Amino acid sequence: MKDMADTTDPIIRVRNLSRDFQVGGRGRKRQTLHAVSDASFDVLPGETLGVVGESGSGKSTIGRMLVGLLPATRGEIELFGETITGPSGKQALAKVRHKLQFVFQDPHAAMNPRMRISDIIAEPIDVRGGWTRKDRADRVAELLELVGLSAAFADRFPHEFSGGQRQRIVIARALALDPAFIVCDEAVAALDVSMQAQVINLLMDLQQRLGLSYLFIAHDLAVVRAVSTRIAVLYAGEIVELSDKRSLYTDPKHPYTQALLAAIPRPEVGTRKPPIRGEVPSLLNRPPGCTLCPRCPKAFDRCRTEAPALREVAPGRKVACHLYDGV
Amino acid sequence: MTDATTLPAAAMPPRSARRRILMRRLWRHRSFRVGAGIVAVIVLMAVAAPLLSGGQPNAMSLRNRFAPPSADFIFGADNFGRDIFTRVLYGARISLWIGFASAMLAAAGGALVGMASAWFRKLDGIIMRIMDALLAFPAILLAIGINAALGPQVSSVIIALASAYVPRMARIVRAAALVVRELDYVDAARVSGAGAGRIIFRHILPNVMAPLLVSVTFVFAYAILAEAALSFLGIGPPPPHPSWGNIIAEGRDYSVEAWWIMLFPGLAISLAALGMNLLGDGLRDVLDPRLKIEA
Amino acid sequence: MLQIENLSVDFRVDSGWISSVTDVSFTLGPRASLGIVGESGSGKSVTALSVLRLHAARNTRMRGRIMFDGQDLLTLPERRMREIRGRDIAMIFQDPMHSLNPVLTIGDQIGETLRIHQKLDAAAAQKAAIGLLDMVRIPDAARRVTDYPHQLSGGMRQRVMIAMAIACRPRLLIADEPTTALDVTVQAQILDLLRDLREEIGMSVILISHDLGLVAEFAERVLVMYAGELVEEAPSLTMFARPAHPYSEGLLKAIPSADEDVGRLYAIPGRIPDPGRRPPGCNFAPRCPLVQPACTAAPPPLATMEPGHLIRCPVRLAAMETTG
Amino acid sequence: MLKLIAFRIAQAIPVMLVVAVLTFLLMHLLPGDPATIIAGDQADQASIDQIRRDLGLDRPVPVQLWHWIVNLAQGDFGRSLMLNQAVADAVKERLPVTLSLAMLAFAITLPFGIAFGVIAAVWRDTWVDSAVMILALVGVSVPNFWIAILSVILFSVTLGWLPSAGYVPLHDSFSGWLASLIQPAVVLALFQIGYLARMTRSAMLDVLDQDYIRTARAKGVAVNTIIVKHAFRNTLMQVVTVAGYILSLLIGGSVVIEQIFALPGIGRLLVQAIMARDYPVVQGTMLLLGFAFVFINILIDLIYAYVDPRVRYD
Amino acid sequence: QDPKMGGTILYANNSGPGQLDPQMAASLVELEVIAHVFEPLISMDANYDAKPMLAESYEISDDGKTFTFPLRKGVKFHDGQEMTSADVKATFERYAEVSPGKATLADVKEYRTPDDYTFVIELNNLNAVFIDQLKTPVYPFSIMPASQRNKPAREIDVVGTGPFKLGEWVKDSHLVIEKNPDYTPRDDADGPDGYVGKKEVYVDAVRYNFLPEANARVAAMQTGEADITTALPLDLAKRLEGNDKVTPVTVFPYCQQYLIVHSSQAPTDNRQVRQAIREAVNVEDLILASGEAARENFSMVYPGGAFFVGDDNAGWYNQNDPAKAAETLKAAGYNGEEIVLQSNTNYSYMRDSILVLAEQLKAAGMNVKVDITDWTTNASNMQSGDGGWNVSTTSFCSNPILGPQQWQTMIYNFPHVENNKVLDDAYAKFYASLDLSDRVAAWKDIEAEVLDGAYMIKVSDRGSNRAIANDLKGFREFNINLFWGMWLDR
Ligand SMILES: Nc1ncnc2c1ncn2[C@@H]1O[C@H](COP(=O)(O)OP(=O)(O)OP(=O)(O)O)[C@@H](O)[C@H]1O
Ligand SMILES: Nc1ncnc2c1ncn2[C@@H]1O[C@H](COP(=O)(O)OP(=O)(O)OP(=O)(O)O)[C@@H](O)[C@H]1O
Ligand SMILES: [Mg+2]
Ligand SMILES: [Mg+2]
Repeated sequence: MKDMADTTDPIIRVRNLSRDFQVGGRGRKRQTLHAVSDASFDVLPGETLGVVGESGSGKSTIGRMLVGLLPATRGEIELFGETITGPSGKQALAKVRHKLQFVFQDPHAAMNPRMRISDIIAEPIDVRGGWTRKDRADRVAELLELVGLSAAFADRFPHEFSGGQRQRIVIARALALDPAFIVCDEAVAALDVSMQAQVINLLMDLQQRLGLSYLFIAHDLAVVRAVSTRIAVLYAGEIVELSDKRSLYTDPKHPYTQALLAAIPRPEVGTRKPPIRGEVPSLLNRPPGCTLCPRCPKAFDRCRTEAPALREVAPGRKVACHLYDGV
Repeated sequence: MTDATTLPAAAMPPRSARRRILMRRLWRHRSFRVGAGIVAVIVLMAVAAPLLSGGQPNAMSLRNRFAPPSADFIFGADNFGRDIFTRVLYGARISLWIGFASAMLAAAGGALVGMASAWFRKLDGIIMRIMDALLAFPAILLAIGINAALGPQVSSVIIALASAYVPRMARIVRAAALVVRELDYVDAARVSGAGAGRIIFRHILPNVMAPLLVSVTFVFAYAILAEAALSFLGIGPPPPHPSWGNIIAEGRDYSVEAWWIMLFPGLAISLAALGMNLLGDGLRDVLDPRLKIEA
Repeated sequence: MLQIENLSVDFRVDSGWISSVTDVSFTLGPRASLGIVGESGSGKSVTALSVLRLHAARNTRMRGRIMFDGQDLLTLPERRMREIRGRDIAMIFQDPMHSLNPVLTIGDQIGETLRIHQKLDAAAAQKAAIGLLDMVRIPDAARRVTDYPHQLSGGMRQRVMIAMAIACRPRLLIADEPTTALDVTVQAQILDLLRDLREEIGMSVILISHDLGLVAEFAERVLVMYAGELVEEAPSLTMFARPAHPYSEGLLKAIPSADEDVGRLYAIPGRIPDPGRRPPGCNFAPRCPLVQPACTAAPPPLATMEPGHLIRCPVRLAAMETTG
Repeated sequence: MLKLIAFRIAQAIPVMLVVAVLTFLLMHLLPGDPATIIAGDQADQASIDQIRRDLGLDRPVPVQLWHWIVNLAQGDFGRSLMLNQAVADAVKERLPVTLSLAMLAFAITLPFGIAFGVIAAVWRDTWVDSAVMILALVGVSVPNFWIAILSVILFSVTLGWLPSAGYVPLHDSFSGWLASLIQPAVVLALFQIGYLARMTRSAMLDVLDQDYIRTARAKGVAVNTIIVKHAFRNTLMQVVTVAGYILSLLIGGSVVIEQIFALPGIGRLLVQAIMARDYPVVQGTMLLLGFAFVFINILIDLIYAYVDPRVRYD
Repeated sequence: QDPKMGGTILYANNSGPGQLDPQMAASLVELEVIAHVFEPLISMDANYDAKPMLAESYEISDDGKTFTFPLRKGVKFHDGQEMTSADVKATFERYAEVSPGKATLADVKEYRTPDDYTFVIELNNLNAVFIDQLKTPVYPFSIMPASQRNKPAREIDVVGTGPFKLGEWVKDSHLVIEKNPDYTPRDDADGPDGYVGKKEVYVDAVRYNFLPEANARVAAMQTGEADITTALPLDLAKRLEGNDKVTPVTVFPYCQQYLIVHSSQAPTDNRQVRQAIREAVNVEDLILASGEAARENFSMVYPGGAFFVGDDNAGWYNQNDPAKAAETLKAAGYNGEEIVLQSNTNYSYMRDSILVLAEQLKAAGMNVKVDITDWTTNASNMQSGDGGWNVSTTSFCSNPILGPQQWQTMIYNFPHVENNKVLDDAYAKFYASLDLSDRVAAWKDIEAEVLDGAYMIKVSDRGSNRAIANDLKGFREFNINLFWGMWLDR
């Protein structure tokens, strides 16, 4: 798996992607919120890129931009060789749309409560058009089987299912047109561990069978470890570390990554290390230097004045931290 | 897959049962029941008017001018000696039709405009300003204008009333649609490549149905009343059409001496409005998934 | 301090009444910490809400007793109940997105508890609110206190909920998934805060969570719920070291590990039964690896396996007895 | 804020122009000739033609339209055909009447409508709810001119408490003003109260089911505080919307009420002008109403931002 | 009983004037105010005969072409200026330019003002009825100051010589006329006499309140908010019966109601079809349904008038014979063509008459369509002949009083008479003869032709229902309410 990263062309190439929001108003002056700044990464065929980071660090924003739900402010997204940002982005997006899918955090909210399961699952098919009724019905049945649900459920409505089942229905919809890339935004956060395991297993099975790629967004580092090939750590809208899974967990480089891993609660162990203090800086007024600097135990002078760039510190590992400049 | 679930099929109600459940929810709802009952009776009376009354609604007998309610004239007679009972019965046909048709037209127009302006944000400003302007058009001017263009007839009144209510419905639908458009399943549809038409009709419309339906029942009641007001100003359905509004408007000079002329159609209007509003309340509650309905 | 005896909660649905929580009993002393875990939909939140009697009265039926300070909360008049809420017992709700009033500033919402129960004036309440926001590690508290909920990130909202709940330093805090929206670093800080309060004011905490790691770390005792019933109760260490009920076992087995790479994750096969149609015998029987004919005949009782360790599984109990 | 208002008004101007043109065309589409009305039925055709010439009605409609717009651009709304008065003056004279009536009716509608709606929602599905809602329904389901006629017979003729008709300007006497308006205002309000009450109830029901109400209960907040502070505040969006409609309806003037109570208001002016084909007055009044409605809607949107911090404008 | 001075009469009127230029005034509400504020040279007495008002007297030359009016001296306009012949001349000159009634002056050769107090009109041709034309209450020849000479139509300053002057006027709300303290009544009469006579004003003012709703007017009378009201539907007026503070009265003559039959619109361009309609009419029912106080009268003039020709023309009235109508229809070759009855919603008596008529015509086998529009459309259609109508209805108020010369426009105009030799000849005869009996004979032919040819079908003489507070004294029955000579006994 790891070797593939070197030999295969990425299906997704993201360069210097940024997204600003205009906030404020009501007497106060408008302000620009930098939700995502200068993110660059690739996704290879058949891999899962895990995305972790503090709440509000821009994970969902990146995911939404990747499938065209949100236009980028700056930067470039290339999907399957088509650049979907910029002036001709719309047409480009239309060409590759059927290869993209998005699994929302809350499966209940992501299904129209007034549509039958069959219609929900077949929505991408219906949009595409050109299917006979029988083909469509067969495909729906096939998809239901694929996610481990009985084809007899096709006529029911979303509210008649449990959380785990709903999550699987949303995944079935995402698979309807054999996409090559799926963004999973907190797809398992609300489930208990057993149900969570069911869904994760399903995703991994599908990846193996169909060669899918995922962008997997989650808070739970254990879950991320279970599904990801590589992991990007986000902090205040910036990618601070990008690494393959094993190295990241065994040898976290960036101080924030280290703090995250140290803070994982474990049922077996009784204690965890004291967490780093302080709060994420406001995305409105960025300090001039490294964004983590006020909270970083290892910060030094340079951190306060100069923002570190994301650079390769080892094969397949990138970190944005002045500590590793010499390496 | 080890975890493929197989549960007894009975665990989840099949489609027809769902409809039955909905009907039962409706039926259990007290005000829906009462409202539906009232409306049903009025509709029945309108349909069965020829059976319930032998007379013709416009048949005059000036001998019986202002005959008070009696065995011959259950609701009394008007200044032409026309039987108010017969007129009210036949009037139900016109008034209910006016209420129904203008409510439906207003709903359709309002839904289209409201959803379009919620979805196409660029058009929103201009569409809503046009709606503001349309609000400024008094139903009266529309009624007169449309009367002039199409000739004085019931359908002119309907079109006038419908156009007067479109902007209001549009605002209600727009408000609801603005909420729906931000929901995840709309984004999900967009990811699936759905275009504006599909999103509007497949996703937004069904989910703004609840406020729309409730408003429709409001408009229904309003339209009947508005028809009466138009008749009062002499621009309702052309006489001798026995619409309820016309009967009342024609009886207003005799409001004290021959109170029955106004009273009975007035009661009919009140009853129909009451029925529709109760029905609307019921629909509102039943479409509210949080509500459990007491038996 | 808190003693729940045979609590059952039924809800009205279209087809009649469904039972959501059946026959739950447990006790909680001062300065105690109790974790509740279990499958999604197993009745954890419902149990918690029952303590404060926050269910919609018309659609809910509660039986049993909830004794707090010697009085039964289920029969207390609403006025007396109101005095207890927020002052003696406070709750952190599961869903911070929807549990804050969107049109009131967070300072107002936090300060309100103090104004009601400690009769503070507006200015004092505001000051206290700032202090509380500081306590839950919201930076720049003095400025943020006038923010509205929508101006905060999900994690911050969750912390506002926490600040609100601890405002009056209640003797019992019910925390329903208090940290789902928080990343692990902030989560750890919040746990520290709750621990401090326990020490300081003797506050008892009921912690409801899917995050078993969190529960293990924080709670002294753990309850496991399945399909509306308590299936196991044990001290935290016992529970995570040697769970006795097959459901608890499955649950622990399903926890993904952050420390090693595994292939496939374990998941308990099958699905939680519908609340309307529970199996005649043990609720877990259809999914249980140890199932025996007796299990499907009659509902098993909750029995003491060893002091302080109760399970609802006759099979395991029997096995225990024979081996022990 | 000012920029927003200016923008909205600027946005409204072309629309109003379209309205004006449509009104113009609609009016000229109507059969019936103002000249015959002015001349009276004893006049011969020659005199009617002369009047038509004098008033410029003999010119082709597009030319008339053009002249009207050119004058409008110079702030001249034209002269009434019937009233022998500048349109601007005619409108100015009647505006206080309609405004007085509208404001009074609104001032009655608002507290009652809201109170009824809130009460019904809080006591949902009890007899209180039914009683209040049926009361509210009476207002929505009885033709208001009928109520007006009966009310006059009761309060003016039988009891002699209130004048039966006519308008007393505010600057003449406050009590006279109030006495002349209270009856029509209440009759008007009766209808609107029902509407507002039902919408308020519906909105309150939605809010009372929300999780944050449970949060407030968990804090030990008293029921009344919950209703007013936590629940009602959240319905304000919808209540303001409905109140806005009501206000715009009232400003439009209730022709029927103005006629029965002989109030020289905008509504009556408009209807009379329509009936008499007094084109300039109809057009001028429509423009005024149009702007009033745009203004009210701007106001509503601004209030939105005030009552609901989530509302933003970009 | 001696009149008491002072007080304000509250008059609940159904609508208010739009303007007060006498030369443009045709509607009753305008004329009612104008009659108090302005005065003409010649006007009508209580019997509707011509009498001098601002003229001291008048003199007609033997050739019937020159009319000399010595003017009263010391008559002051409300602005304080004395009225002179220059004002009179200016008034007439303006009238000839702006008034819809200017046809009356079409034949004027010249106006002369030999001195300040003499005014002379010279015509080109003999006109025996010129004085009768000058007394017209519609578009009255009210004298205005010369300063108004060039004011455009309807835009004059309301300054007259009348016993009242215009006070506060709020359109659509109310209008006040105040006593003119400088007014000098004519002293050659004992008291008020129609529009003329000795006009003494006892009250300080009269306030016209405009209450469009008849219900509101009745209520105002009941509550004492009005001392006098008018235009009450008959059935509503009954509500005031038995009230000890108010007396309802019905004033005759007031107006005459006719069915107007369009004679150049198929199928009523067929004389026999029109006659069939006439034969089918049941007047009693029409009257009953109209809800108006009305008397049956076959004639186009009031009984007792100079032109009332007796029963000779009575045969076409109230025939009420559907069977005969059906026969006539057959003879006419009527084949079920649609007959459109048009009326309006503004005047309920018109609408109700047409609704009853529709039933009567149906009973006679006609294919009837009722078309109810608003008054403006209805009136314009009657005037222009457009709108596809066959039968409509309206009332004539001044024409029956004033005589054949004033009837002429209406007789030709509304039924849209084309090429009727009988009428043309008769009218030629009417103007050509100086002899009254010739003129009466000519009128008899005219009336016969109109009624027989069913251009117009007489319905009734309508009365006017009014109500007067019992403490309002001095009320005189007249076709409009005149407030001089009235006082409040309080
Ligand atoms: N529509 C928007 N308008 C304004 N700000 C926004 C909008 N959407 C997101 N943001 C802001 O952008 C930042 C990143 O948001 P995003 O949803 O991507 O965070 P996240 O990493 O997914 O957080 P979480 O873990 O809580 O889901 C946040 O500060 C958020 O407040
Ligand atoms: N108001 C209600 N009406 C009807 N059923 C309800 C209501 N509230 C909860 N339930 C049902 O009661 C059961 C227990 O719900 P509860 O919220 O306690 O689950 P939970 O254990 O907290 O789950 P989660 O981990 O997902 O929060 C569920 O089946 C739920 O559907
Ligand atoms: Mg997110
Ligand atoms: Mg829960």
